[in-house]
Amino acid sequence: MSMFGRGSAAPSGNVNPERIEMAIQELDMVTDIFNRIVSTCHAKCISTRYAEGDLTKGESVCIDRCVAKFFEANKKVGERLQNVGANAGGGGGGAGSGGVLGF
Amino acid sequence: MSMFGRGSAAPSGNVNPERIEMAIQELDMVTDIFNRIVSTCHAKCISTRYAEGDLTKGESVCIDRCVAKFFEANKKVGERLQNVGANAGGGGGGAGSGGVLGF
Amino acid sequence: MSMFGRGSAAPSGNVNPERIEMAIQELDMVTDIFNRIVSTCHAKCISTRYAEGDLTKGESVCIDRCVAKFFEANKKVGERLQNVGANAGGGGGGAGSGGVLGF
Amino acid sequence: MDFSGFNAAEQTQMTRIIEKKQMQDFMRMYSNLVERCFTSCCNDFTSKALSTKEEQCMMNCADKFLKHSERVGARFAEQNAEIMNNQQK
Amino acid sequence: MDFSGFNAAEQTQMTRIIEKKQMQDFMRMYSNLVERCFTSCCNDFTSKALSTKEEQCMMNCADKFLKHSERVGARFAEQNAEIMNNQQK
Amino acid sequence: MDFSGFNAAEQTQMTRIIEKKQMQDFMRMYSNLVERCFTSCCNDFTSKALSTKEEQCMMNCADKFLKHSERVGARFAEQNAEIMNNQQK
Repeated sequence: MSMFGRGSAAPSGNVNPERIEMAIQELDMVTDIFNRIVSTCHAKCISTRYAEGDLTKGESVCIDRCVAKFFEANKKVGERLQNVGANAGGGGGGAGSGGVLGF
Repeated sequence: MSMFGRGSAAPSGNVNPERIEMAIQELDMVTDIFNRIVSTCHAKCISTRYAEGDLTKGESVCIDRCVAKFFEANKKVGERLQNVGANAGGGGGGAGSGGVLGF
Repeated sequence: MSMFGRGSAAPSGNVNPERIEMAIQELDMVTDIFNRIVSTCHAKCISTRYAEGDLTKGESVCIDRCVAKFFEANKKVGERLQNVGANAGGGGGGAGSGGVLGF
Repeated sequence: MDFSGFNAAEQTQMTRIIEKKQMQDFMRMYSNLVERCFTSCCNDFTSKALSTKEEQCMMNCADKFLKHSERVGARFAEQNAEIMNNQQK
Repeated sequence: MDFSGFNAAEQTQMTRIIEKKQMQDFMRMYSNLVERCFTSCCNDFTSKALSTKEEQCMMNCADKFLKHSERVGARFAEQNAEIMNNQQK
Repeated sequence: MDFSGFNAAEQTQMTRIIEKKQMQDFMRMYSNLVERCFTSCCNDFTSKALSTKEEQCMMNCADKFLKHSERVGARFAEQNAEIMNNQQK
């Protein structure tokens, strides 16, 4: 992807732009999911009274479970979508080496 | 737009980058609006009890009306903004061949 | 950043891509914060009854205070983050010439 | 959208771009779906495992969201076609 | 923001970039406005047509949103100018 | 993520890209934090100055948000590692 590599100065030779691009896409996907978990589990676990700056015991435990549960939910939905078939333009099936739907 | 075309292999010759770029912008705009309709009409029409996986009759009818109403609302706002004049930096007036504000 | 400059026609010679890129990043940052203030202060100040198209006196005053308070809150958080240290990958420390955290 | 004025090289490039964007849109739709359904369905954090009830809710929510998106897509296409028609008159 | 250290070529490029971004920002602001006002104003889906009341609400909401954004923009510019000033002292 | 199949040139490029993205992510996290905490903590607009109570709330909210993000990050990494492990078996 030419968005970042500037012909000059860049270590040229054998950079495969397709691979770089796919890696960026995977990176964006993982970042997107991470941000969604941060936001979702914040809403589920963190009291908005903000009486103190530390996580309470209850909040900490809740976060751990929330992240685990989110991963499990994500996996179940991924399996479901793969069963339903790639009815969103075949995008599902071609998701790299299948690694993305299961994160 | 050089973001996607990689010099090598790309069918060069007479690609007009301005046209490609404008097409991408229109595509992004349409996608953005589509996503907003999906989200807005989901909030308006879909019960969050999730007792079943199919759309109920009522939900289906609601979706149809919600999409139609969103388009009408979008059109009215577009007309209003064009009347008000391009008071947001002239961006409004130059919106392609006028096709974007009315979708 | 090659995302925008198209080799042809662009005024070449001595454009420093690093500087352009940093300027774009700063621009995106300022735009992002502006959009967040618009959205946050709208939620805080604007009545959603929409009985009229003008800002009421109360809404106008509220907007002015909301923007000022948001800036102050932003500044306090920036100072706090710089004290905590760049525990998010050193990103904080390297934020240009320090201008970004204080906007 | 109408790319009929594009020459062959431009159409080839647009096709590639559109494919790339569809992939990204699918990914965003997917994680948006998971987030949305999780928010609606999972409210018990006394355990880290999905309960049967939560899992059922997730599945229904996912199915419904896909059907919802599809239906919105169909109506959206109709409305767009209508606008295109009116513009050409 | 301060591009005074930029040479002519860089300023030309930045101007082009900023124009492009303004266009995109305007588009996003526009669809954000429609979404926001639709969410507040349209709650009756027994009909697919906008009622007079809904349309009036949409117009007021759009007008108010634009005025709100403008006012925020003015205050935002003042605050930024103040910060710039303080940094130079 | 696993870039072990990348050659040196590709790894160099990815490193540069990742650094750039980390910077952007940090910025977005930061303004997201401010927005979120402001929304929770500031509700009195009879004055334009932050009250002591509001400021304390902002500080606690910011601290807590950072600790929350860190903890989510740690759990996230563990879960990812587990998935990677299972895929290799």
